[in-house]
Amino acid sequence: MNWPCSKAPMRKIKRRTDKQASYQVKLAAFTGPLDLLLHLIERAEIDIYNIPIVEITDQFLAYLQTMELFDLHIAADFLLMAATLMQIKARMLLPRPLVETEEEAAEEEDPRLELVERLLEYKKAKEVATRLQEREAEARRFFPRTGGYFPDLEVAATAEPVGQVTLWDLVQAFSALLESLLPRLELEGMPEEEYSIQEMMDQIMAGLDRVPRIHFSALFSGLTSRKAVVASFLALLELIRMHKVLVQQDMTFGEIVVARWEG
Amino acid sequence: MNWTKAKAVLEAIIFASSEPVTVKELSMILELNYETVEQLLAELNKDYDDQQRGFHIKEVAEGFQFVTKPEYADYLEKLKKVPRQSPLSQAALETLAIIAYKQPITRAEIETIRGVRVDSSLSTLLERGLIEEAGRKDGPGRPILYRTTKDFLKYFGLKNLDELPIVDDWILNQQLQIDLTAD
Amino acid sequence: MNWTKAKAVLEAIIFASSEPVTVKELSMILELNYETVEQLLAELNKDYDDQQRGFHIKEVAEGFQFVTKPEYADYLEKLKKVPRQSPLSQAALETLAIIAYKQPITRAEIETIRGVRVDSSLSTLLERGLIEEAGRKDGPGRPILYRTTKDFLKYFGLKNLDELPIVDDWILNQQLQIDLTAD
Repeated sequence: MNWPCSKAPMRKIKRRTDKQASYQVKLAAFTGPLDLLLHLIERAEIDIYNIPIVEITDQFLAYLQTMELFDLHIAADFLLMAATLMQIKARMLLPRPLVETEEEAAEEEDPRLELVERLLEYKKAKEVATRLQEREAEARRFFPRTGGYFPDLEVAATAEPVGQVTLWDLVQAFSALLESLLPRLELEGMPEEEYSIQEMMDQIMAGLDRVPRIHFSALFSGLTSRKAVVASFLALLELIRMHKVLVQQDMTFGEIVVARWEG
Repeated sequence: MNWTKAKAVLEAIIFASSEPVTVKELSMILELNYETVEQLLAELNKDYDDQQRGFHIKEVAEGFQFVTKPEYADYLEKLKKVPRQSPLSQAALETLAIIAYKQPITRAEIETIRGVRVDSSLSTLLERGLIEEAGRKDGPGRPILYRTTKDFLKYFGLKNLDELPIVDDWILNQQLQIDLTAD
Repeated sequence: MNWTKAKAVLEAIIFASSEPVTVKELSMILELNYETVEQLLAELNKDYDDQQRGFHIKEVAEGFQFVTKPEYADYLEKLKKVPRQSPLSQAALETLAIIAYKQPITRAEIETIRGVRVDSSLSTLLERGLIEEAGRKDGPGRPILYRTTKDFLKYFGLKNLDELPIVDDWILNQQLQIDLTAD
């Protein structure tokens, strides 16, 4: 069993969501991870500036597990957010160094801050989208003329069809296109790094052969690309699902750890 | 539905339709018989005349449609001469450039080069008479080929296509060919 | 030209044009000043209301256009000959909202705000002519910039970008307004 990253999540998750159809209807309505997160926050009626990260992360992961991820791009975006949430959670649970003064306390940045800022910005976009949707519905009740015989229809062939555009603009447009094409071709020419989920799963299990517990953050350290993070995270979810590993929070150390399932 | 409202609806339907509307269609939407529909249409046209409107409803082979009255043709001529078209968008310009240099070319080939759908720029260019269809390409689906028109040469002040400035021909042939065949 | 004839000509011009006609264009064709044109337009719309016509003149995208009155929409929806696009998806609306307020903006910038890839909503919006490319941003990779089009205003029935709803500190940047008036 060796899935390339691009196929695994879709097939796998699709198969086991039959009995959870009721969730999928709701989930289909989310346009992205921020949308889902905002929904969870609003539903819980909590202060956006003081998100109970542990609770929200758990809920986010629960949703993710029931999600039918048709589109790999979108799936990756949700998984990336899940990884971000778990990292924030890990940082929040770390024992804080004792601070001497109030200034020091103030300087210490809340790990949630960046996420809150993103959520607030996204919330505005969503608000505008809603307002646009209202205008759209209103505008759709006005029908313009689309047919009939009118001399205007012949305007195209007689008036200036190109406006102020000159031959030079045309040549420039083409040169610019070629220029933009070159880097794209180079990029496409490079072999894409493949991250197989099975490989990532094997890696985690091999790691657990050497040590009984692996810190969550260690799973992702050293992974530089977005694809690698996503594949690694998918591997972890898969292992949890297969009851091969267990994710726990060890209060003594405060970090999330991954351990073998002792079943 | 009262008489006045029925007239307004009738008028709105004929106005918004992209093609002439038949009495049958009007009758179905309004839930009125053919005779009543025809009576309403006649009354509408009488209103337009009485009120000296600039348009009226005309029956053509396929049904009813609005036309402007001939007495205003001179003003409508003026409308043609007012340079009211917006300049070509960057997207349309890029599409035109590709067609000019790679003609005849299919839509799919243009899309491969531009990396986006080009439906809307193609229809703008067709509408403005800058490009035209040039038969179909052999092969699956027999897609339509496009080429530039005589008007294209005229607007850009070219005698013929050979007068198009040479754009780094090597890059053109090497890179674009690769890109197109890769599709 | 007397008042009644001026009204009829005005009506015929706007009626015949498939694109909104600006006061400036109307003023040029009729050889009347802006004020008079606006007065005639107001009178025409009053006539349409008094006479319970099915359509009236609406100001949209910096111009004037005939549209059916909204109260007849239900009947028009029954007619198959009325071309209708499906409403935009929630995802496309979010992308469009961001472009409208932050234009010109790159794809990566939109993706940062939305937290998802926007390839597919961008190509939908480009294809429907609601956005267009607006050159390239300086900096690494020289990414393509996007902005809204005139059709965007038409689609949402907006007179101009100032009519966009105000949301907190999301305000149109000045650059953009200069950009559009220069068009």
